Formats: sequence, structure tokens, C-alpha cells
Amino acid sequence: MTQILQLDAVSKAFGAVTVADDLSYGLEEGEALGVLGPNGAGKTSMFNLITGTLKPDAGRITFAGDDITALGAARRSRSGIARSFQVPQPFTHMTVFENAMVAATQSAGLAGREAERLCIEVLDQTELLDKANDRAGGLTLLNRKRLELTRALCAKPRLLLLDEIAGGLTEAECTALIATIKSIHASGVSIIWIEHVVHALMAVVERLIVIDFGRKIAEGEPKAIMDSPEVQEIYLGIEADA
Amino acid sequence: MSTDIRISRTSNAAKVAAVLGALIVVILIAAPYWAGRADLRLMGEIFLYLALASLWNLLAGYAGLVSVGQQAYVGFGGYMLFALTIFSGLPPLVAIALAGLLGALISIPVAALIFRLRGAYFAIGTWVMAEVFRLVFAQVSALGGGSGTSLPTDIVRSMADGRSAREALSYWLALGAALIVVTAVYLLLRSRKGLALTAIRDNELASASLGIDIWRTKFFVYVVTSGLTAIVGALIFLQKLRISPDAAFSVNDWTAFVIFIVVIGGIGTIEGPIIGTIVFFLLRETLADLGTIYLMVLGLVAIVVMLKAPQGVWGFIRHRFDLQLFPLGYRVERSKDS
Amino acid sequence: MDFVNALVQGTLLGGLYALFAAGLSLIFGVMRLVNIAHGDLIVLAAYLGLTTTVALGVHPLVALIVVVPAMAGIGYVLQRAVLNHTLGDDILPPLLVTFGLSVIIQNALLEGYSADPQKMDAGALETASVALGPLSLGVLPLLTFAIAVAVIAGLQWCFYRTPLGRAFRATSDNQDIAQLMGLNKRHVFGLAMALALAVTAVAGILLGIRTSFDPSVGGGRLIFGFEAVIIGGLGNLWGTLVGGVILGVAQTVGATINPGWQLLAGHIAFLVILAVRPNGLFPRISA
Amino acid sequence: MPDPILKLNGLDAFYGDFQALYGVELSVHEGEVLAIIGANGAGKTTMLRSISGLITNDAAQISYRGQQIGNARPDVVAQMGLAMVPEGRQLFPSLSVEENLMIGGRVNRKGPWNLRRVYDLFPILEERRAQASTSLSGGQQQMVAIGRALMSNPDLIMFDEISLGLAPVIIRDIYKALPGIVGGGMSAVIVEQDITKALAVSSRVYCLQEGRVSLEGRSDTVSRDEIARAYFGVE
Repeated sequence: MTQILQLDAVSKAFGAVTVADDLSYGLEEGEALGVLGPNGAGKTSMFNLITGTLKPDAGRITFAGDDITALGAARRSRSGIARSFQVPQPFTHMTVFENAMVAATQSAGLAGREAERLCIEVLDQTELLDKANDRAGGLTLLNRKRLELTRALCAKPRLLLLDEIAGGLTEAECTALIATIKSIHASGVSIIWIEHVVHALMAVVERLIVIDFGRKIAEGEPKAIMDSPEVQEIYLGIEADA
Repeated sequence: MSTDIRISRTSNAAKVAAVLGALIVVILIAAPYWAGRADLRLMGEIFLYLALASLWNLLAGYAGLVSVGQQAYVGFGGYMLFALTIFSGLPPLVAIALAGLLGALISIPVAALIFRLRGAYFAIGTWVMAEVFRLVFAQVSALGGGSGTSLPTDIVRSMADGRSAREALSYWLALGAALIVVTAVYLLLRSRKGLALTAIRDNELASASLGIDIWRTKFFVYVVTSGLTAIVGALIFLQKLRISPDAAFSVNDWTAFVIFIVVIGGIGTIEGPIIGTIVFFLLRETLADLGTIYLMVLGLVAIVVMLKAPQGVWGFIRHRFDLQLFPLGYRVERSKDS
Repeated sequence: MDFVNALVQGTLLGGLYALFAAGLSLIFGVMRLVNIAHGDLIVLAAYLGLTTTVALGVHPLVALIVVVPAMAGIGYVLQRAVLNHTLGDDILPPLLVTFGLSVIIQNALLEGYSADPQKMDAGALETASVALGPLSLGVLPLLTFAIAVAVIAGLQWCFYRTPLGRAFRATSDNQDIAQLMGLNKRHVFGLAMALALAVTAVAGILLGIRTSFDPSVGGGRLIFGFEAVIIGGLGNLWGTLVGGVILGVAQTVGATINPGWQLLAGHIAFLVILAVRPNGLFPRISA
Repeated sequence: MPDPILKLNGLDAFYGDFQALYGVELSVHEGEVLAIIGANGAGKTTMLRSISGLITNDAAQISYRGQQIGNARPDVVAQMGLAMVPEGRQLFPSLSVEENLMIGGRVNRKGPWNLRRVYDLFPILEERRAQASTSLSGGQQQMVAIGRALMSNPDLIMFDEISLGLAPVIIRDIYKALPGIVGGGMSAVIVEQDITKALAVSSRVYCLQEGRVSLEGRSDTVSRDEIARAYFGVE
């Protein structure tokens, strides 16, 4: 297997608040990695560092063999890194279909019919086709999350970063989402998934890392990680002495 | 399953508008044969203002680059027309095209500097650049220094035989400039780059994450707009036949009025500048006798529109009737049997 | 010797530019508003001063007693009635509305005072000078510079040592949370604009004593003020004074070389600093 | 039961142009600690912003001590005795620690809280009083945010995601301090992701799901299963 992503000793701080502290890990091509950690642990900042929205203070990020540390967000997107935002960031004045077209034309670099066909396909897969002509600003939270996933997929990513995409969904919606993500994964896309809905995560990922205060505090096979007392205390708030 | 789905980029209203528009264009092309000399001059001025307004709208309404210094390129274009025809002996039409090219070129270092400023400071930075242009041209004594110069009569004569032929040519150039600018803006906004611009306007964070290089996109729009503005500037002073630093780089004439036009008509729409130009000239032709009062009324109307109806006249119409004469979007249509 | 003289005169001129800039800097610092009509308001203050001196027969500096509160009142009302409605994430409404105001003020002044240049008569103050070695320093430029330093020191004190300044800073940091602290942001912004225009009043009177003015000169004053703010660094009041001085010196040195280069030299100094230090010399806040 | 001091009467609130709350009915009684739980995006923060006046609603949809405040300005609401500790602390970075607290005291209401008492509650803040608030650790910043809200001597204090981004030991300390804060008749609304903590300190709990109240009950009697159903919408 080849390495698709590698973080080497990446650090980032805002004043007294450290969001990434000597963070290192790698991801194999086609692997699905889950990320756990309490709110404010620096998980979303880690995504910002990988996508180029944030520049690290120190460290190196390699994607598909290239050092991308100095590249901007747009270049990284075009090279195959796509993400969904935890707080959805739709283009509110554009329709759902046009939102998808932005990804297909600008990131995936498609044009004309080819771009349109991809968007229709993905919208069908993410169950947004009925809303294709709706303005994105008027969507419900669930549909905004679906739109996040849609846009990320229309970018034809090699690496897909999902940020709490299952939060706030009903059980049935969650089950459908898991099936979608599994099929994306099966098509060969590498995935890093930040999620609080642990059972959803466990259904898809092959490996877990746990982050707190910007540091990687555990890494390994999902079941073993979830059973470790340290993780239980930090992540679930269950106190070791309680 | 996607066979019964098609993507449409037009609407019935737009088709009707296109036919009507083509008809109006034909009538306007024929204007030298039916309009009087004064009307022709006025219409020429209207088209040049329409071109300026459409360009400023592209810059501010779509690329978010709120410039109050576009007079820099109007004046630059005007001076280039004079300099290239007087010093290099180029035919005026070639000089006009070259003025556009040079305007685009000079806007590159300007952009590199003022793109360091954000928001409203960018706006005033553009004004400083326009002042620099004005002061520099005022130093060129070969072009009349601070008091300016006239276009030599032999150059004017070289354009066409006879006064009415020259005035018709000047009119057609103005009409052509307006048509080219509006069409160019429309095609740009329908293109892949236009989609990027619209996305940036909505959400910069998401745009960057979807592969859009925000700086480059804005830079591209700034350079293209500046070049086209310089061409319009050259045409403006081809009409006036006389240029001076104060007239060429007037913030009121080439920027304040243009901004008022766009805002009153509806910023961020292609239709807005067209409506705004009509409103502006209606106001001017009815109130011009009032002098300074007219300008105060204009300022007041712009303020009231911005505060009470920031989408302008066209924004109001579009909202009310769901109308778009220049369709930019995509509609997904599914056949009934799906 | 010419050069040293230009340096000194430029520094003193910088005091006036710092006064143009201080109000601009203040309102940007508190509410991120850039007021295109700022220069026209300076000119308005000069005309108010002129009318006051003529009507009451007082010295222009005495007219400050009338013009400062008048401009402060105009500022408060303008902010509450108009400018507060333009604030938000979109920069276009404040820009356009202040642009509209600029056109209105200019033309109202034209209507009221005509386009003829006017000047305020400050009597002996205009020509008085003191000798400093070989240099002859005008008392008026010296006084202007001293007033600029005093005004900026006063603003600095107000900003960092008084409850009002605390309210300004809190509202500037985070409008939502400031309101949760019981601050009415519309009122706070009104006070900030009142204070800014009070400073503008001082600047306008000093401008009107120093040179002749007409309704069209506002744009130039706005640009000088703006350049001083950017050179000094956004949000830094003392930096604004330094910015004003750099601009003044560049202009007088430029004029020494070639009279036509005075304004150009100032703009070029600004552009050079923008190129090498885009955040100004002493930035405090990012734009 | 006496009239509640705060009542939401069918609150419909919008977050931008999308509706975040649908007909929410809720009441807070004098001296009670109420917990509000719910997943991300359930509408909790929109609710607190509506109550505090940062989001404008129909006047009648929110009443406070009998007055309709749904469309009142936030500074007026603050003067009436409602205070908020916002999510993510949101201190004023240009103000020192003490200035942050003093600006909280601008709402000049009578009551036990003043600088002295806040410093007694969080002694570390007195040591750091002259420092910039940005130089503090997350836990200390949370103390300033709480102190700042207390300085207005509110009748009702609202905490939004009080433990967000704080180490467990710090969260424990802050929850330990809570009884000392909300005792003495002050009512409190606590929005919290950590359900265990929320239930432990509150007397009643509401759960929001997709903008609607999905559960209302006494904190000591609701079962984990009920909460799981209300939280995730499990059928």
C-alpha cells in the first residue's frame, strides 16, 4: 500500500491556545481513519491544517508524495483533498445544483456536460436531487450536511475529510449516511472522519486516533481504543475514579 | 436514470428579452439615420456610462473589489489615445485598442500594491492610485501639463470624411463598447470563472476549499476590467476632443456617478447597470438646470436606495416577478415520466 | 540648509495631517467604518469656523468653542440617524452612503458659500515666527503640531484610561458580547463619531487658518488622513502622528526638489511603505 | 407553582434565513437550575441568543417577569437582569482581565457581586488582573467569562457550552464552583453537551432535537433511554 497523507510533527497555536501539538500520523491509500476527541480538542483545526485553511507554525504535511505544507487551500483542493465543514458553509445564494457545479468545475476541473453529469450522479447518491433547484440558504440542517458531502464528492477527491457529518441526524438518517460513506470508501477514496457519533464511526473506519489539546493521545484498532480507560476518561467524560 | 434529466441555462423570459434586445440594438445601430446630432451625442454618452457602470458592477458587485479609483483607467485610456495618436501617429482606432492593452498592463503592478489593502481601505487605496496617475500626467508638459491639450484636427479628420460621418462613427464606437462590455460580462459570468466569482461572493472559505484561487480570480477580474475601462476612457475623450488632468481623473464624473448608477439600478446583476443608467440620465435631463441641487438629490437618492432597498430597482423587480433577462444559473429539469 | 528646513517644516505640517487622520483612525478602530466624507466634514468645519468668526467677530481659535460642539453634535446625529444603518459585514453600504454624503456636503457648501476660495483671518498668528538657530519657525505650524500632540494624547488617554474608552474597545472587539454587557452599540458608535468629528473640527479650523479652502478640497484631505493612518499602522493613534509626519516631510522635501512634485512625493512615500510594510509601521489591529 | 420568571411562548427563531427553532415552549422558575441538552445544530445556541436579544423575534414569544422581551435590544435585556456566559468565552481581547470584569459591572444592578467577590471566588484572576485576557489559559478565561456575567448581578444567568474545550479537571473545578454561584436565588440555564454533568447540577432538563423540544422532565427521574431517544430521535 502507498502512503496518501503524512503529517510530521505539525504544530499550531493561537496565543495561549494550542490546537496542534507535535502531531504526526500517516494514512494509507484507500484507508478510512476515525478521529475522536472532546469538543475544542483541535480536530477541526487539524482539518484546516490539512486543507490549507490554516498554516502550521511548524512541521510538514505530505500528500501523495508531495510536500504540500506551503500550498494554499485552492491548490490542495485541486490536487484531490476535499472536506465537509462541521458548520455547513453553503453558497447560500446559489442553488444546490450550482453549489455542486462549483466543486465539479473548479476543483475536479470538469467542464460542460461532464461536470453536469457528475453533479446529477452525486446529488442522486446523496438524496438531494429533488432539491437541486432550491436555494442552498433555505435548506434544513440535514440537507446542508448532505450538501457538504455532495460538494466534497463532486470535487472527485482522493482524500475525503468528513467533519461531524452525522451529528444531529436521526438513527435512520445515520444508517443511510453510513451506507453512503461505505460505498464512497469502497470506491477507493481515502477517508478521515471526525465524529462524535461513535457507532457510526465504528461501522466504517479501520483505525482510530484520539486527539486532545492538539495532541495525539491514542492510536490503533477501533475496538481496543474505545476500551482503553484513558480514552474513556478524556473522551466520554467518565472519570477514572468515579 | 440521469437520461430523463436535463440542465437548462435559459428561460422563456430570457428568450423574449433576447429577441426584444436584438430589435432594440438594430434600431440603435440605425440611430445616425434617424436621430439628431444632439441626441446622438447624448446617446453616445449614455452608452459609455453604461459600459463604465457594467464594468464597475463586475468589479464591485461580483468580485467584491469596491474601487473608488476607476477614474485612474478612464483618464489613463484618454491620455493614451492622445499620446499614441499625437506622438506615434497611430490611427485613433488602433490607439484606442492599444490604450486598453496598456491599461490592463499598468493595472498589474497597481493591483499587486493595492490588493494588500482590505475592504474600504482598498477602496481609498484605489483613489490614491488615481491621484498618482493624475499628478503624473499633470507633469507631462508635452500633453499640456496641468491645463491639458486638444486632439489635433488632422487626427480627428483622419477618422472619417465629414463631420456627420465622424459623429456617426463616434456613436457606433460608443454603442459597440457598451454592447461588447455587457456581452463580455454576461459571458464571463456564465463561464467557469463566473461560477467561481459568484461562489467567492457567497463564501470565501468554502470557495478556497473547492479549488478556487481567490486572489488570482480577483486579480484577473481587476486587470480585465481596467483594460476595458481604459478603452471606454479613450472613447470618452475621443468624443470630448480635449483632455486635462482634472477632467480625465475626476472622481465625481467617472466613479461617484457610476457607483450611484449601479446601486440605484441594482448591484450584482447584469440588468442593474442598464436600468441605473436610464434612471441616471432621466434624472439628469430633467433636473440638470438645478445645478448643485441636482447633485445633492442624486446623492440623497443613492443613500436612500442603499439604506431602504439595497438591491436597487432591478433587485426589487427580480424579487417581485422572479425575472432574469440575462440568465446565469442552471436549472435541473426532469421529464414527467421519470 | 533647504533640506533641513524642509524636514522641520514637513514635520510640523505632519501635525495637521495627523489631525486629519486621528478622527478617521478612531472611527475605524471602534466600528470598522471608513468614512469617505471625512475630508468634506473637515472642510465643513472650516466653513463653520469661517461663519462663526464673521458672525461673532471672534478669532478663529475662539471659534473652536462653537465649532467643536457643533461638529460633535452633527457626528452623533449622523451616526444614529444614518451611519448606524450601514454597519455590517458588507463594506458597500457605509462606503456608498458616505460617498453620497460627500457629494451632498460638497454641493451644499457650493450652494451656500460659492466655489471661491476662502480663508480665515487669524491676525498676527499667521505671520508670527520664532527663530531657532538659522531656522525660522512659524508660530502657527508650531501651535498646530502642539495641538495635534495634545489631541492624540487626549484620545489615547480616553481610549485606554476611561470607562468610555473601555466601552469603545469592548464594542470594537465584539459587538454582540458588548451588548450583552448592557452597552447600547448605537449610542457607543454615536459617541465615537461625535468624538471623531470634534477632532475634525479642530483640524478644519487649523486648515482654514493655514491655507485657503473651497468646497472641493475635501477629497484631498481624506486621502492625506488615510495615508497617515495606513503608514502609521491601523488602530495606532501615535502611529498616526508618525504617519502624518512622514507624509508631511515627504511632501515638503518633494516640493524642495520640484514644486510640482509635492503631492506626488507624499503619495509615493505612502506606496513605498505599502509595498514594504503592508500593515504600516506600527500596526495594532489587522483590517 | 409561582409564575416562571422566564417563559418561551412558542418561540420560532431563525438563524440567518433558515429556521432553527419551531414553537419552543419553555419556562424557568425563580432560583431553579435548568439544563438544556441536544446535539450539535439542535438549536440550543439560537435559543440563548434569542433570549438575550441578539436575535430579534416576535415580542410575545419571550416573556421575562411578565414583560414581553422577544424584540428587546440585548443591552436592555441585560439591564433587566439576564446575563450570558457565551460559548467559547468570547472575552474582549483588547481589555485586561480586570477591565473585562469591570465592563460586566457596567450594568449597574444592586446585588452581592462585585470585583472583590469575583476575586474571592477565582483568586487566580486577582493575580492576573492586569494581564491581557488572551494570555490566560482556557479555564482561566472561562472564569473571567463567568465573573464578567456575575458582575451585572443578574437574576438569571445562562451558560452556553460551559465545558467546551476545557480539560476534565478544569471542568470539574468549574462545576464545583457552580453551587456557590447560582445559590442565593439566582436562576440559571445551562446548555451542555456532557449529559451527565448537566443532569447532576440541574433540577429540570429540556432536550432539543432539530429545533423542537423532544423531552422535558426532572433531572433526577429521566432515564438514560428517554434521553437517548430524545437526543438522537431513535425510534
